[in-house]
Amino acid sequence: MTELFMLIAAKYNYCLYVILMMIGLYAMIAKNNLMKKLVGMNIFQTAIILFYVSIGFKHNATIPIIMGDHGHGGHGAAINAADYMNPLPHVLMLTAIVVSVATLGVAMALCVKVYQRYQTLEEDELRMRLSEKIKL
Amino acid sequence: MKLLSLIVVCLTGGLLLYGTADLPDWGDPNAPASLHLSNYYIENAIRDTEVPNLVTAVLADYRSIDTMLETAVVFCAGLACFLLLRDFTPKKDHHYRHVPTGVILHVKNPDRQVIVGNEFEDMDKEWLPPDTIIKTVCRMLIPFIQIYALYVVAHGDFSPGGGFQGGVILGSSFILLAISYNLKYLLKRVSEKFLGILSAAGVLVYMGIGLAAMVLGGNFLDYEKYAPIFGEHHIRALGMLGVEIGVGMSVTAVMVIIYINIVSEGKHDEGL
Amino acid sequence: MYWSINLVILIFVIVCALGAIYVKDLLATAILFGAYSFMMCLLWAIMGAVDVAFTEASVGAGVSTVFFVAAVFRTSRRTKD
Amino acid sequence: MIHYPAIVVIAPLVGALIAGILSFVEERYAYPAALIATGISCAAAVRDLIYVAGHGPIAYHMGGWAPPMGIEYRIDTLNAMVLVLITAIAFLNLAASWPNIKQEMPDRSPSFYAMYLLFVVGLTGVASTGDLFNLYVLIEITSLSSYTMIALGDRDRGPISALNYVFVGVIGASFYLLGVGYIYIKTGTLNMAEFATMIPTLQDSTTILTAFILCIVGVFIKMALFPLHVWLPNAYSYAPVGFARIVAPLMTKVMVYVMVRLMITVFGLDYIFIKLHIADTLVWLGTIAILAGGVMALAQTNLKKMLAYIIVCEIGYMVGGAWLGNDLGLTGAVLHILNDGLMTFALFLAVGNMVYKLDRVQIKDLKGLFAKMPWTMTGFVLAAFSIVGVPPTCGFFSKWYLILGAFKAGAWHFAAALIISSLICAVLFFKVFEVCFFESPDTHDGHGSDTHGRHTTVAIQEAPAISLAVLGIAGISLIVVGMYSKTIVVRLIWPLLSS
Amino acid sequence: MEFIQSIKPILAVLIPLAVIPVLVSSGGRPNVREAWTFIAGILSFALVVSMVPAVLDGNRIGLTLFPIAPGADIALSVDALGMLFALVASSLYIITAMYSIGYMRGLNEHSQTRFVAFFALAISATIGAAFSANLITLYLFYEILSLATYPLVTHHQDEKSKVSGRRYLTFILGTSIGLVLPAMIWCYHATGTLEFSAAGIFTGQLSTPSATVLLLMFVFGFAKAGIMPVHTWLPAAMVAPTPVSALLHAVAVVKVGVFSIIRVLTGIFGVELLSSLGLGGLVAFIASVTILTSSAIALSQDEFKRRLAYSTIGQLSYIVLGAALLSPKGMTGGILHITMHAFGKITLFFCAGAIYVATGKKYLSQMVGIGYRMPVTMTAFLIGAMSIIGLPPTGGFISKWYLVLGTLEGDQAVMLFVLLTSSLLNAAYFMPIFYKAFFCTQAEAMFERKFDEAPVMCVVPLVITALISFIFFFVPQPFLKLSTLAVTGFTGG
Repeated sequence: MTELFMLIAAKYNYCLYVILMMIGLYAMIAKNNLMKKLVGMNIFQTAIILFYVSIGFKHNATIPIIMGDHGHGGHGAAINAADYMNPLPHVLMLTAIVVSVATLGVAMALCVKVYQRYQTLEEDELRMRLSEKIKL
Repeated sequence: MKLLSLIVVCLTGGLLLYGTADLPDWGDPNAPASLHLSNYYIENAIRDTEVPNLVTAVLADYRSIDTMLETAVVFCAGLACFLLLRDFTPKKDHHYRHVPTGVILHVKNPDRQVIVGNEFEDMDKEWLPPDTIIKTVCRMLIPFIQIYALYVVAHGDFSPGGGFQGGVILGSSFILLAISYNLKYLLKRVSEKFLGILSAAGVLVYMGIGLAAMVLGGNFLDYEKYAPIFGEHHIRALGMLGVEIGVGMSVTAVMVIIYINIVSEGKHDEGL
Repeated sequence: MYWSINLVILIFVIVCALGAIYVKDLLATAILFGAYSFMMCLLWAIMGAVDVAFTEASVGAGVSTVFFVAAVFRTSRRTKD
Repeated sequence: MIHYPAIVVIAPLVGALIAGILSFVEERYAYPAALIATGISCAAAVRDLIYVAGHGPIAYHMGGWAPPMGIEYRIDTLNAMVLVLITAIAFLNLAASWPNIKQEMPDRSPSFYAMYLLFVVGLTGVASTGDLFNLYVLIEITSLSSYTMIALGDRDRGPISALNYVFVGVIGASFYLLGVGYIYIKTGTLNMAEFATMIPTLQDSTTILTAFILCIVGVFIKMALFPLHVWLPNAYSYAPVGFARIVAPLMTKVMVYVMVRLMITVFGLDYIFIKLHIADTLVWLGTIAILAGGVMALAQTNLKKMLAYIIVCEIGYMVGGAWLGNDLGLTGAVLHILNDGLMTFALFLAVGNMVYKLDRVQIKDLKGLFAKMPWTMTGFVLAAFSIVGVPPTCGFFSKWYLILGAFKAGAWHFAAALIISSLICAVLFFKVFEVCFFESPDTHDGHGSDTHGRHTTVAIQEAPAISLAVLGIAGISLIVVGMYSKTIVVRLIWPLLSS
Repeated sequence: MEFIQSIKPILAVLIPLAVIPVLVSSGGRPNVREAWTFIAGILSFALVVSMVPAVLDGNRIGLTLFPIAPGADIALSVDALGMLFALVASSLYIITAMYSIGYMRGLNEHSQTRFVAFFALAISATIGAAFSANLITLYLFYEILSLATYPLVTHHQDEKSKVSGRRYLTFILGTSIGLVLPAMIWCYHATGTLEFSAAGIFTGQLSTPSATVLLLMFVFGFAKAGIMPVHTWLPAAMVAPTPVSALLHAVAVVKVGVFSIIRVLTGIFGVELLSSLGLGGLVAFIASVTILTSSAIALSQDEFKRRLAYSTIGQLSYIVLGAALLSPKGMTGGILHITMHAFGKITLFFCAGAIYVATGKKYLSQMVGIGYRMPVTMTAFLIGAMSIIGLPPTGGFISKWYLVLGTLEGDQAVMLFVLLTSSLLNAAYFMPIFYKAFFCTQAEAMFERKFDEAPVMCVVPLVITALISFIFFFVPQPFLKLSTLAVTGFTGG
């Protein structure tokens, strides 16, 4: 029991990310309104980003910008890797954020286009319209 | 449907939790993730690239092709919005407002148009004059925003920031202009053509730097090869600055393009 | 102490996410989503990912929200769910 | 120092940007620019293939940083082959689809070319990168451009099917990204080759297992394996012809390539087949996919839809073959990537020509097509035979290896499914041929003739010459590739598997 | 017995193929088109003939074209059996080409260009099948032949031909993909090779049940051989124009079927294996059932071509039976019967076609007293019928004779009984036609007694074939020599 608790205490925020992701995923799959789906999509992606960022986190380390005399010229005392956060996940997530916003833009353009054509963003109504179109 | 999706979601969540079971503890300095590559970066980035901001160093130098491709993604998004939404069909009927008096003309016949100048200004049907306070505040605010954006772009090597952040801020300053005045006012200053070319040119700058390095005998995006021209000192930092500027240009343009196309359904009228 | 703040903000984030999904007014959704992004950016700042936080602040909390508002302005504001 | 691996990816990107600029400046030069860009990239890919076949793999260090610090583009025989396929199809299709694009989107074709090239960039990059995260970015480029171009197709259905594709695609890509995250958190590297060296020590880690499952599921979603295929038929059949012709042959195949890459290079066959016991399940999945795809294809009345479901069926071939767990099955799967790409390309070229003339391809609209478009139909028939698996077309030979692999693995159900699907495809295509052959465009009752007097020669209305020429090239390549399949297998595929 | 590298075989295959574009391009000018057909036919026939001496000396001629998988190449090699079949096919192609001119123009059929083009394709595939060095090559040409024949069968493009075309495909393609392909891959999986060899490719890694299953898959898989119950495509395919029925459904296609079965029996399994497992009897039994049933059905057919079709089914099973007897004489007879039946049956089909062209009559009941109107045709018919029945002085007698000897050699009295009964049945369904044609009273005659033959281009070919099958009785060479050679090759003598 206790070690389970310890496990959760050590990993609690991984669990929370998972919860967040699942919220997003659920919205993406189950919501009826396309905008809501988009929001879900973004929540999902940000949750993943959160997961990555927390990979990069280290206890008692500072942000990955070299301080002091290393900063210029870079010929100072040797740098202790434990003092700085892991920069790689941050880099990856910069990319991921930009990708997600690009996706968001395209998806919204599509939403607007769909709305122009069918005057609704509710999936069930869209399905209805389409089936009508097929009949006539 | 809802039930099915719930099941799917629970399955995925369960899988993920199962995976977390043997993850290293949160923030553990000795997690493999924080040892292997990151240590190399932290310890050698300064020596390799002379850029204190590790993130920028990794982003724009070690993994520069990634960054180039994501800039391409951004460009792709802008192009997508243009392709999807832009429609060139002219408006049926025009509304003009006589500026001094505020009288509104409604011209039904598309080929009879009023010369838009100081006397008359073009406008849409649902149009309310922008609020003066907002106008003035934004007019005073926007230059500072833009200066700051440029700073963020330029100073990305030494402090948080870089092409994306700066570009987004710059772009949002234009968007703010479009909101506080109206879209036409923005498009008078930055034409769609300019934005389109800028968005492509940004990526092209990035690639140009890479290709030039290739021409100079190195691999793609190998900034070292510029040393003969610009000198050894801070050569990689210079290269990074160059690509950051490229990214900034592209991102700025694309943000504005996406906004104007979405908000006006590609008609480029007053919009929001 | 990192993790207490961290936890609090995480809870906030989750609340914002749920709100953004369950609110029936899309404009409110957009604003809640902006809040969500901002909380997220705070979280990352705490975790020392300053660049990511910066980007999220400008992209997520800033531009994305504007896009949402613009899209909502061009489409419908009400929704059934 | 050879730069071809970089040029293959960069040339289309430069072309895309230039076309993007030209679309605002001088529209009429956009098309030549695009054509030249794809041509260069194709030439570079061929050069790659020749070099790799001779000298072994190329590792190109982007930015001059050796992996794992930097990103390497690693070209071995497998992806050299895939790259040639991609770039050649991109080039040929661009040449062939010019009339269709002009016909479908007269006002915005230049920006369409830019988008098209971005798509090619994504595909070539996916096929050549050696870095797990870079792969994700490239997948996203591919997906974004394909969302856009699909939405440009059918005025009513295009945007909706594209939007569904967006949601599915994002889920797939995000799963893959998560998988990469799990890999990274466990190993601290993103380089495929280096990860492959670490995997033996991590055999029992649940995290790695999760990572594997996430990556594979993400790829499955992207490649539309049977239960996850729902997005594909609409997306492909409502896309504009100029794009459908490239996305249908390439998108799914490239994703299959990614799967094979994950299996061979990243996780390693030992881990997959010895440690994990999911191979049989996946072979069954492939079997089901084959049968389900075939059966659903039987139900279609629209030619494009029918072909889309045939693609679903073919995906089953490749997945099943790859997971048979013996060299023959894997050989068949890899060979089928190439062959199926060619076959589908030829099929969609022919369909595109039909659309150009008829603009509706409900099967009942195809009456008397043999008389009306003899050359197009010749190509169509050839490609159809290749799908059915009639020698000497290339479809037969990959099927040959697949069935051999199934025999060797004792997966009788898979072999049976392959045979049955060939029969189903035969039925499908001869259903179409009968309409085109027996029913003349003027008689609407569908009843054939009683007098020979009816057989008045119908005026030939063929597609533009360039499309026909490309169709001819594709058709010939079907036979040539079939005839040289042993060379391909021995020179290109087996070196890879043996290593 | 050495192996001669030569491109002659592939040339013989390619020439009819290469002429197709010319045919298509000269579609506007029929005479040029037919001229090209003749040139192609004569050329390939000459090539085949030019290889005869070498083969008679017991050599094999051939070359490997494309390696497609280890142990399975696309390769051609000419041996006695293949040579015999190729001779028959290519020689009859010329004659049929002549006949089809008369027939098609006589009825001014539509789209004759398509017709001749696919005809050339079909014959090229047939020669290729005859020269195949291994099973996969054989399968390749078999499939090409099946698909090339479809537009010929459904030439009229009406509802009837649509239906029969469907049946044709269902049986031919379905069996070849559904049975032959897996069987072939099974063989390859078990042995790693598909080359035909007299000793067979299986070296003891085949248990009796699996061997039986495999054999049945092959026998029923090559549905072109018309073994019951996969025979029904053949009567259906009779909707095709008569030249097609004549060359393809009396000679090329169906013979490719039996040819493939013989190849499998002798080249894949090998005579020793079959006799040691006692599987020859099984095949012989299946064949004999087919023989009797089909002959019985043929009695009840009123449409001329359908009766011929059922007779063909029976005769094909003769060949299979002969091969399945596994005794030298019997196999000789079976192989020889390929030739004899080919010439005899094609004569009969020509007659049917000639009658249709001249009078438009399809049904036997309408042909009473036709002998006086078309004496030449009916005389030829008599000779052909005798050859099929196996009466001297016609070639058919020789092959039947060897078959009978074979049954005696293997003292299988049952098979002997089958042979004799079916010969009686043959006589029973052919002779009345001839009888009604000539010996009928003025009253029941349906045609006035004036000489009015079909167009000369129709008549000449059938006269030629009739004469040939007459001559075979006296000079059965080189075919007899070829078949004995082939058999010695198989029995490893």
